[in-house]
Amino acid sequence: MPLLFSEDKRAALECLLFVAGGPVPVSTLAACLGLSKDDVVELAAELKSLYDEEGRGLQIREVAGGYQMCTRPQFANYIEAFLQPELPSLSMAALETLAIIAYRQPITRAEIEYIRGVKVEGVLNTLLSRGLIQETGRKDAPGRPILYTTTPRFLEFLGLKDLSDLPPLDDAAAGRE
Amino acid sequence: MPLLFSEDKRAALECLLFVAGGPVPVSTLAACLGLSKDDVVELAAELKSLYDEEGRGLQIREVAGGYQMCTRPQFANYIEAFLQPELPSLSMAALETLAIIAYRQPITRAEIEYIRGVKVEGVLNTLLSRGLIQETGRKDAPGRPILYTTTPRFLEFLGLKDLSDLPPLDDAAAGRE
Amino acid sequence: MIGNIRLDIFQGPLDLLLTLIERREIDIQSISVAEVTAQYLEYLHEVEELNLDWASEFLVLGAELIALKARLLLRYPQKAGQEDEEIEENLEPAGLLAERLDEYRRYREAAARLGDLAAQGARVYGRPLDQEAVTRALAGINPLARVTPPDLARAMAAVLAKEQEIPKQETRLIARPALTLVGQMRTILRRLRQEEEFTLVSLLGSRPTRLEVVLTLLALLELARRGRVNLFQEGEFGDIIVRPPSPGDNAAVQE
Repeated sequence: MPLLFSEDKRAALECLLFVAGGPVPVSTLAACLGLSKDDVVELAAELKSLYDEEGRGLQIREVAGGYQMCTRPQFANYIEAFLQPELPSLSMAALETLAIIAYRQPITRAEIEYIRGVKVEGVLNTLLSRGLIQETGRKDAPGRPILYTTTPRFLEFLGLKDLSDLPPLDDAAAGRE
Repeated sequence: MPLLFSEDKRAALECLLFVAGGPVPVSTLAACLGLSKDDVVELAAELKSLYDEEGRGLQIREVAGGYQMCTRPQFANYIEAFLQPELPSLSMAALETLAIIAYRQPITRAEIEYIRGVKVEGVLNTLLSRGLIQETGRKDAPGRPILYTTTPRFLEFLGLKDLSDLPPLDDAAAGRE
Repeated sequence: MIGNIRLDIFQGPLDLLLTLIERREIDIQSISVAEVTAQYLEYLHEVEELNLDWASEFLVLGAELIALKARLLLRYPQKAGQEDEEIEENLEPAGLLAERLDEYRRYREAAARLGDLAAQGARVYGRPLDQEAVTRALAGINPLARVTPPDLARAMAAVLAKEQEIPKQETRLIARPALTLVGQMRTILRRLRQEEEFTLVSLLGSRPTRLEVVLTLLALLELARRGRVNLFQEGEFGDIIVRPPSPGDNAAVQE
């Protein structure tokens, strides 16, 4: 197979994704490699297919608006044995609140509380401290309440490319069957 | 080539070296993978040869009783370009302090603070960590305070032959108008 | 009878209500408020220990349901020949409840799907930023990249100029200046009436305290925010220049 780019640039891309510690935007990669964004996308696809060969533990993932080098899920057990298990998984209350913010952002605390029918202050603090949501300005309404949106970390957490990648929200009619 | 171990274990080893962020002792790897140390050594050799194929940016290195996944040296430029924006440029306070040390060296912290009229401890640490100044002995005065001078790197960065190459201060004062 | 009831397995009153409805396989759109209210209240009765802190939200919804039921009971015996429209109007609160429940149900289901994604995501590991690489990269970086020897000389000259303004004395009385944010703002506005432009540095004394610098900067930022001054800087390390707002920037320039 003829290579579209020098192997050098592909290897350099591999290095950048390795040292980065998280998803890297295409624009950053393009600037560092001295390539156009289109070239980076093509190069990343090449690297991805290289990593998709059999017997590999790592993968190149398109996530949170960029590319990330990460492990494949089937080896999680080995990694957990190595790194001590870290954060507990999210409670149902936290997930419900996160879902409302994800689909309705930007949204205020009062609006979330109306939908869930319960106070959500504690849950919001959990989500904020986990870096899954952020405060982004204030709503132009009485009391100027804080507006919440999800973060890039949220996309990474769920393995989503962007917000349009969220599972569709069931509409009322279809859902009842 | 027949595989000596299941590809699974090799991929798991790859995952462990990836997430570790540094060298991992053979004994740790053996414990996490449920293998003997000899098996780990053999498995690591397999992985290493896989990474030594052409066009790869990463390598498996044998270091200090263990293994490490790291980048190949020839891609250092790209990585530097990538990590560079992490560094803030020098503040005005740092530049002024550096100027005082350059023109008045060797000089103590108290003397710098007297001239600038503010505390300079934080700024001194920045300059030290960036390799622009160094501690060179102590002044023969009460408390035996540390003396600071500029480093050879400082001259190198400014493109100066030696300290006598610094612009004379009178000119600069005149140039102020 | 349900027996061994616990409230804490529910995410809130809406979750409980929805669970009761689903258990009976009723369509949300045709909830019989009377039936659901009875069930809901029966459920709350069965709860062994009501922790009021936590149960208050459940009780509020219970009260809403009773109010709803009462309203419907009072108005149901309609006179013959009354318009359907009016009946629908009476049903509206029930319709609102159904809508609210349905919206909640959609997010509850979405939450379950996000939970699945998160569980998958938790099995994928990235890697922290490579500190070793950062250290190596720093070693090759020129921290003085945009600084020239004349910059350094100018910085020194500025320091010396400031230093010469004050006679050096071994001891001196230091009176703590009564600095306030409002005072600094007034000083700046006064200066602005006398001079077309001046620098931030010129606002400070010859050996400003940290407090003075901070208050002056805050005063400038506050005035800039209110559109009373414009701030300029020619380049990196350049003086910060204060000018009056250009005409048309802001109507409320009067003090």
